[in-house]
Amino acid sequence: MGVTTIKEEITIKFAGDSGDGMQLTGTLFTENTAIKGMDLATFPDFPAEIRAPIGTLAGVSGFQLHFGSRIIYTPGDDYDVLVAMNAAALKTNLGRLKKGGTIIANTDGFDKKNLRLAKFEDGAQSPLEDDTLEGYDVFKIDITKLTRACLVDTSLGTKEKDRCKNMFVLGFLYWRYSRDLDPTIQYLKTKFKSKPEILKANIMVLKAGYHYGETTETFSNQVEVKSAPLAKGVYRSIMGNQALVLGLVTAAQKSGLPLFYGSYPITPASDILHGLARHKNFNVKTYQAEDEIAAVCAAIGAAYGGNLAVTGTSGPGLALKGEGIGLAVMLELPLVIVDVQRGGPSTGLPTKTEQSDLLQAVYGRNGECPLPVISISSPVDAFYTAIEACRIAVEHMVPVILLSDGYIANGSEPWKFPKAADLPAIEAKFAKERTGNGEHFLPYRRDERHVREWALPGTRGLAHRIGGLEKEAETGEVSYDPPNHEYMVKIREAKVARIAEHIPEQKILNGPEEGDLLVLGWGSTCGVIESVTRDLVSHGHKVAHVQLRYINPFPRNLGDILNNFKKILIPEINNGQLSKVIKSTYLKPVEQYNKIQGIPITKAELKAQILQVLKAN
Amino acid sequence: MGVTTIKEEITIKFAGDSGDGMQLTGTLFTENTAIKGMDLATFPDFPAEIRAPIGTLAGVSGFQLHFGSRIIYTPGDDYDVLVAMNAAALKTNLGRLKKGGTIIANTDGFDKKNLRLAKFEDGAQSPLEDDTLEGYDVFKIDITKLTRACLVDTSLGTKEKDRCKNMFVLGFLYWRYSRDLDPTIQYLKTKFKSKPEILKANIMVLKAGYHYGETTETFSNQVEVKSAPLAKGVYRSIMGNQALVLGLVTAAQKSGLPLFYGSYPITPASDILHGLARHKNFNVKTYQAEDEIAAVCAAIGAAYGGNLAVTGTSGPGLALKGEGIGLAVMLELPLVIVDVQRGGPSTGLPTKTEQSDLLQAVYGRNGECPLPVISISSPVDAFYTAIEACRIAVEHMVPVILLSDGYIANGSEPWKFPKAADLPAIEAKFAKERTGNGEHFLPYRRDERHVREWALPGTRGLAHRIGGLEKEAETGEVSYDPPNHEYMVKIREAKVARIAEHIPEQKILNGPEEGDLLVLGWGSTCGVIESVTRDLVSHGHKVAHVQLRYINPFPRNLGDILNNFKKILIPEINNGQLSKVIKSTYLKPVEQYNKIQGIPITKAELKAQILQVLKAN
Amino acid sequence: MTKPLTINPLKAKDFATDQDVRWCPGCGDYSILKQVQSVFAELGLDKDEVVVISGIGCSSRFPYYTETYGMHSIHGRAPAFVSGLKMANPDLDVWMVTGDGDGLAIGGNHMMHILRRNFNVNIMLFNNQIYGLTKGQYSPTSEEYKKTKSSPYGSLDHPINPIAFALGCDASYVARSMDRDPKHLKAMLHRSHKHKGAAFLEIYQNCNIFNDGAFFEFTDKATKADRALFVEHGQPLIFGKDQEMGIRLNGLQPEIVNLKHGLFTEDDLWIHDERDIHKANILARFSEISGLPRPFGVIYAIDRPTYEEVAFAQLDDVKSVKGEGNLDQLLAGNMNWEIK
Amino acid sequence: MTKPLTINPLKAKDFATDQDVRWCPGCGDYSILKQVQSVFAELGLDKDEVVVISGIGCSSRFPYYTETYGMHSIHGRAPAFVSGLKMANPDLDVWMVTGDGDGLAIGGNHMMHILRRNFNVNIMLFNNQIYGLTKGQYSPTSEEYKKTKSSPYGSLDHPINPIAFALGCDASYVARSMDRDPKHLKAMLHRSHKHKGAAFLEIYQNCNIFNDGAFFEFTDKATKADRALFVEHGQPLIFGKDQEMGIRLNGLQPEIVNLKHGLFTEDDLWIHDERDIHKANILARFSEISGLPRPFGVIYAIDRPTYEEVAFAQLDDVKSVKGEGNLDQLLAGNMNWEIK
Ligand SMILES: Cc1ncc(C[n+]2csc(CCOP(=O)(O)OP(=O)(O)O)c2C)c(N)n1
Ligand SMILES: Cc1ncc(C[n+]2csc(CCOP(=O)(O)OP(=O)(O)O)c2C)c(N)n1
Ligand code: SF4
Ligand code: SF4
Ligand SMILES: [Mg+2]
Ligand SMILES: [Mg+2]
Repeated sequence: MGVTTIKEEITIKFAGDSGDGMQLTGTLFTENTAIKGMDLATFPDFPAEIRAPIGTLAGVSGFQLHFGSRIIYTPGDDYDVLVAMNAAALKTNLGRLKKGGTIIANTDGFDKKNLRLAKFEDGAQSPLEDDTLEGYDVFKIDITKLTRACLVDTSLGTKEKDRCKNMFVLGFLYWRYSRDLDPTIQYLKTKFKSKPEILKANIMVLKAGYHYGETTETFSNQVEVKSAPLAKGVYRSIMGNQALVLGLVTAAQKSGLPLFYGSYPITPASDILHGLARHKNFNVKTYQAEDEIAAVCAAIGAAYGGNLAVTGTSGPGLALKGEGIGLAVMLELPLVIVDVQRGGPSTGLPTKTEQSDLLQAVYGRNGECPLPVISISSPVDAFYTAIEACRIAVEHMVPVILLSDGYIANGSEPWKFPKAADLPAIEAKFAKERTGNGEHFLPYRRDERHVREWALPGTRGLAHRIGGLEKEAETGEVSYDPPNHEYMVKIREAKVARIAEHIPEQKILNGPEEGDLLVLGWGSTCGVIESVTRDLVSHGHKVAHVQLRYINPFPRNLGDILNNFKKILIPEINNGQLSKVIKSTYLKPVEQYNKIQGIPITKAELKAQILQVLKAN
Repeated sequence: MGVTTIKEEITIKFAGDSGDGMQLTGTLFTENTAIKGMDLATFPDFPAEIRAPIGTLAGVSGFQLHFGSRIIYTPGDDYDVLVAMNAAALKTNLGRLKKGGTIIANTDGFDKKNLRLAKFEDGAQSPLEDDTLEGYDVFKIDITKLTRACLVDTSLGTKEKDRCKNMFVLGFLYWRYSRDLDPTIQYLKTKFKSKPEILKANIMVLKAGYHYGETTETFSNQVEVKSAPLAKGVYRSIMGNQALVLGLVTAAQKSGLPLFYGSYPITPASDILHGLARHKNFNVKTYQAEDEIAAVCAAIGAAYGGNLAVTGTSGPGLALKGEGIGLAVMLELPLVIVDVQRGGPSTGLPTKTEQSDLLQAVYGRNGECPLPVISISSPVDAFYTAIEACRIAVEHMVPVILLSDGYIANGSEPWKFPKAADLPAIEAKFAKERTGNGEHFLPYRRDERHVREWALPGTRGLAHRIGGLEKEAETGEVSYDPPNHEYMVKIREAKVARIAEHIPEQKILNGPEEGDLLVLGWGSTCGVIESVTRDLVSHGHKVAHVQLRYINPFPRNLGDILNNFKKILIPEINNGQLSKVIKSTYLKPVEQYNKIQGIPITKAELKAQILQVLKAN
Repeated sequence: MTKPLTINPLKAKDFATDQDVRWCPGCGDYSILKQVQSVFAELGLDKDEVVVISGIGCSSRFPYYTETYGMHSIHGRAPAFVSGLKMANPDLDVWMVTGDGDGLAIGGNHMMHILRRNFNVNIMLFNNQIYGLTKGQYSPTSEEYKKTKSSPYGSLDHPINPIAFALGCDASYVARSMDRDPKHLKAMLHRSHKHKGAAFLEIYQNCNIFNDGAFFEFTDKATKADRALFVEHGQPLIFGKDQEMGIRLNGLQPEIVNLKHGLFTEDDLWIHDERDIHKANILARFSEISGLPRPFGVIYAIDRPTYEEVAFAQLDDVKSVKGEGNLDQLLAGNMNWEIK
Repeated sequence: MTKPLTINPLKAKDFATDQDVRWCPGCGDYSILKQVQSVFAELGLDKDEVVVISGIGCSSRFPYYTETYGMHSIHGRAPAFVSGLKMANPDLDVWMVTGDGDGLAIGGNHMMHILRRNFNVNIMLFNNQIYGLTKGQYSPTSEEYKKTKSSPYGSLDHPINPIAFALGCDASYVARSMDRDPKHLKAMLHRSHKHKGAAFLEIYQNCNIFNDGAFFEFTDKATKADRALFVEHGQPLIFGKDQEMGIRLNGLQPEIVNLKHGLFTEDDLWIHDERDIHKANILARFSEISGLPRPFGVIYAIDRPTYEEVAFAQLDDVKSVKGEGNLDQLLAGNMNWEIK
């Protein structure tokens, strides 16, 4: 056993054909990493097709893991290690492997057929054989052969044997990174409880991979990453959509309201529907509507009936919901509209991430139709922000748009999950039943926050009518009176604006209170901004990071913060949408950094951009 | 015959029950006024109900006419004369009658029943009898009785006789304003060609009204308004929706393309559908779709097939069309989307006017989805701006949103209509058929304006596929390539931005090139701003008026104009939507004047506001 | 929610709001409103347990005039609001009002889906074969070549047959009535209410302003007996001034027979069977077979589980199998580790 | 547009684009694509005159793979694009591709309206009883209690019957075929093309990833003969391995009879009549009557004018009555005055 090198952080990309089990391999390695106390972030990278033909470029499935002994903010820019199960996987991913990085290649995936499928030129040599990979540390292993050999005595068919290949890779990497096999063996035992043969095979191959590392001296050394300075406590790993699901269920429990989720499937929001549908024992009602319009309208119907009503979708679906959301604004009923953004416009890049629905969320309805818009900045944050969206909706009787995106939805992080008891309650304010002939019930009477009461059908003495026509203040009757309309437009606006008094002041995530540059972000850019600004701050730059959760209304101190910096840089995965809103609100010039490629901003890109802005100072 | 007073301008409001024929009375008086060479503007004021019960406040129908010997910019703030055919009409309209103004009241409309229906207090005296009307010049005439008396020898039933009442009013006013009866008699002759009895009755009553004025010395004098300094030429009167219809038909003729109009009825846009449906002999195809989504999609289908495709709606309908418009942006096909704005949000105030869809028009779609937005500033301007929308759509291969509103749609003006031959042609750029095996057709190859060719199905050799997924530059094939997406987002943006080079520079409508205050308007506020600023300029104020037709892209010199004024005031019938766009584009502070009452800004209001802003200088 | 004791049952007028009714004088909607209010009283409904939900249109103004809970929603989407509301509170007594435009133009899809899903709601589709509120354009039920504001040279669309459509959507209950036969309309409203599931009731309604007389042949004294056929479960199809006409099935073809001539007796006639989908489908097509009278009454009615019933049963099932959810367990998930 | 001379008729492969086909290996869509390409060739179509328009879904990828004009539009709205395109150019040969989600969930309303309007288009609804593209949620045609990603405890929706729905929408042509019977599918595509009007063809399509085997009883050698009934106009309803089973109508009830037992002969059987709406409606319900085989073939087909036909005729009519429009006259209107 050679030397063990200690590293601070490592990024591994597992890539192979959709059928190669790379998502599972990545997930298991991730869990193994987490248990060792390292911090980490992951991001999967699915093909756009359901099942692209085996071996093709379109069929490559990837899983990226970034882990370290320091706090990890993103799944990593470039990889230190690339696992390539076939030629297509190598071709697709080589571009982001670091200079001098390690490649673990399954040679069996580089035969003629695979080269052709991966669109290497006719008759081209395997990249494993020519000088393509010069400068990289390449480990060529015929994983298929070794796996089959290891299982030669079992009764499994070739197909089943080959399905264990990924365990070989995993075992091999476990040796390389000085890991324990036990958690994975435990996992396999549960998964294949009813299939002892398969279980045995998987464990055998896993161990074979480990021993292969140990004995073949492929690597001259093992690598170890120490545990990270994470807060003490019990952790789990969680993906963004999953966290959002838990947030919604938690909000329902904390408000004592049954949850109603009306939705129509759409990538990348569908998993919220799938996740919630599993939680019927939490009184969660999922309703798969015939389209997005029906989904939002059913949710409004459920809100009217007293449920915690939520509807979820992605960009094109949000466009369709606009008219319905306008009615919710008029009815002043609580409603949460989740938009897991993806590449647009139109159908766009449905499986890719983007932040390009912000303006639609803020402005995309007819008439003067303001509503709160809040955004999620990381997979774990999805939990807390979902609860906050529900709180605002219920406590302020207003539809709330909650923005997530494809990167958050599918990314994962370790999460020191809270105790249910430690989370604050959400208080719905129901109109109370009335008996006798007291004064008339006034459905649009408001409290000091301009909030009306929630008057549920079925409540004695409150029968009243609501609708989309302009309503008279207090009585809620239809009114065409000119000054009343202006009053109602203003009061609906004021109600939303006043929410600023019921949300926290904006915090600076890191960096000085005043300085040269404020990097202002929202949504899934949080990790990369945090990582880069921390780095720059530690090198003495007067740079700070603010990440907005609240986009409408903005936190009340945001203007002051902006004023304390010489420059403001807004990085976005769009063409400058937050920039527009900031400029029209604060009349301040901002620098923009816009990447519109369906993929996250990398640390290197952002750092270069920030340094350039600073230099131009 | 007494003296004749000369007046410069007069505003008359004709008000009565829906059944009293006030729209016709107003229209005939308007025509009579126009023929005399005065300038004028009108605005009708319909009840929200189809047929509200007779005599009720909800049933009052009004028609406002402002005419003068100087240029008239609006239908007038307050009335000089109020014709009130019943108690409800008086009650609804008295508030806007000028101090000392004239009331012509039909006493028969003020009996107990009418008072009750108009919600006067039980047992209250008629306002004609108590001191309600003190300070006004009141003419009480039992028009019903006089009309019946005049027709006593005819064989008409009472109902038919009473239907002639409005002719009495008209005749009376004709005397009062020194008018000719002939044009109206001509009109009646055409209208009642096949009903000689009715014709005779109408003429009799018209004359009776005239003679009543002449003989009863009700008025001590006649009033005359001289002709206005209008440009020489042949004129007609036109309403905004009607002008829009003519503009679309003209654009079709001038481009040589058949017009396709796909729409779903909605107030106040329906009359465009009705109007176009009459013009089938101009090869106009109207298609009443099952909803707004189908309407926009059918229009896109028609555009794909080579028609000049237009879809029209109002706010809620525009919300529904968002997803479809996004596809049109992606397909880069020509399409005009007309939005005749009304009071929002949601169903809002469907019969009232508002300018509150501007942000929806600019931003209301998923993804980065820019398109040109242009706006109409008066009934006559609807003609020219509709043509311009079609020109931009066809010549730049892009969907264009054309904003009108309820005030423009139903208002009318005299129009010195052009000769067809004098209007410029619109040039569609079709891809040419290809024979033989030349290079592959590239549907997304662009010219120097970034515009692709229009490749019609059925054209030899151009078979190709388009769709809503992101497309590869030039080839138009589906592409998930990250840099390609960014390139395409940017090129679609640039294509729209570059339209600024193909539209005129912004003109200052009146006032100095630089000064204290720029009043910046868009849409139907044009008349009131023009009227007030002219007044102020003539009084020496350094105030100028700019009215935007082009909202996206802004005219290239707009920034310079803004910089030449100390302050900018943006009056809007909304909560400040153009203000938001101006602020985010030019980072300039602006003063807002927002009236959100479903009714136009009055001259008095605007003038007061401007003076206040100037004073604060 | 438990239904509270109602000591003084409400009268029809107690179901009227204090709002001015704003339909055109003479509009058929008035009669429908009146019958609905009477039926609410006759059923002894508790106004706080009733919700009337509509879309947009003249007809959809309905909720403003019924003193119950109500929502005047957006155009065409009433079924979706109803579905969500029923999922929130299945005990409410929900009545949905829609028009031929609201329910079959923009809202046709939601109509299809609420019918197949079979939420327990009483749907009233006011069919006046015109768009009233937008002042007179042809609707999906307008006859071909109709001249309206939007079709000055005649409309081109082949109309949809609401009854056939509802049957094609697997509605569990399909019926037809008219504004001008208060007794029949009331009977039908009672039946709607009794039906558990989505009760689709088409009501012929006269729009005297934009489409006056569209249904006069079925409502006018002079012609009604010959043109309207009132079907009743278990009874033969008989009509005519003297009940002298009958309908029999010749193979699959309905035929009019005269009972006076002695050639046919009641025994030869088609006996109405609400539960027979095939018969219902043929009845639905009477309007397209020239000479046949128009059927009114319950065309089709079967029992099948309502959506909310099954949905709540499933919630209970899952709870009984998995136990009430434990939030702490849910948050913890299956795989934890501890940082010490 | 005049149809240009085609000197070398195109082959099936000429209707394939150079794009990689991206359906899952084994997907039923491949077979449909192949048959469509063959039929295009057999029909001698000119690729520049054909337009394939789809919505969104796995099935809706279709246009990318057919070397004709094509539009991959947005979810559910294909019928609307088709309608507009046909109004612009009625001479194009338009084929529409949709799925059970695209055409019956979000797009159900447009489907209804294109069917009743009867635009001349060949509609292919790929029914796999699942949402494929979004990775496996139940669809409006999924059977009750189906366990899918979005219904882990079983779906609650009562499914829509596409054939019954299309008939309820007054479709002029309704047919059914399947991915795994290329010959039948091709015959049906030929018939679709021949039909003037909206030809609604439901195609059973196997989604081997998310709903494998949904239709195996009709497509598998072992069961097909007993479970699938191929109807042909003028022919008796016969099925079974040895063509030994028949269907007769007992009143309105279809019944299976065995022709081998001698009790019944072909003369007793139901003779298929494509033009009989009542028979079509009963055929549509076979799927709900236990034991009956599933009908494939042309269920219903009648002639009625297409929308575009009537629309263009109206344009011509108006022109012939009013004369070609004169723009100057139009701009001038009826009432002018001159300012001198
Ligand atoms: C999204 C939207 N589109 C269009 C309209 C305009 N609109 C209101 S009611 C209506 C149709 C009314 O017809 P119907 O449903 O038959 O009701 P009726 O008035 O005849 O009772 C239309 C098109 C609207 N309010 N909202
Ligand atoms: C507006 C909108 N909503 C949702 C989606 C997501 N989506 C894409 S295809 C699809 C359903 C696919 O099912 P189906 O039509 O049966 O086609 P299949 O994939 O089964 O062939 C859905 C929900 C979308 N693209 N657009
Ligand atoms: S327009 Fe017709 S439907 Fe509407 S209220 Fe008047 S009469 Fe009734
Ligand atoms: S998911 Fe199903 S329908 Fe879609 S391509 Fe794969 S097998 Fe075909
Ligand atoms: Mg109607
Ligand atoms: Mg499907």
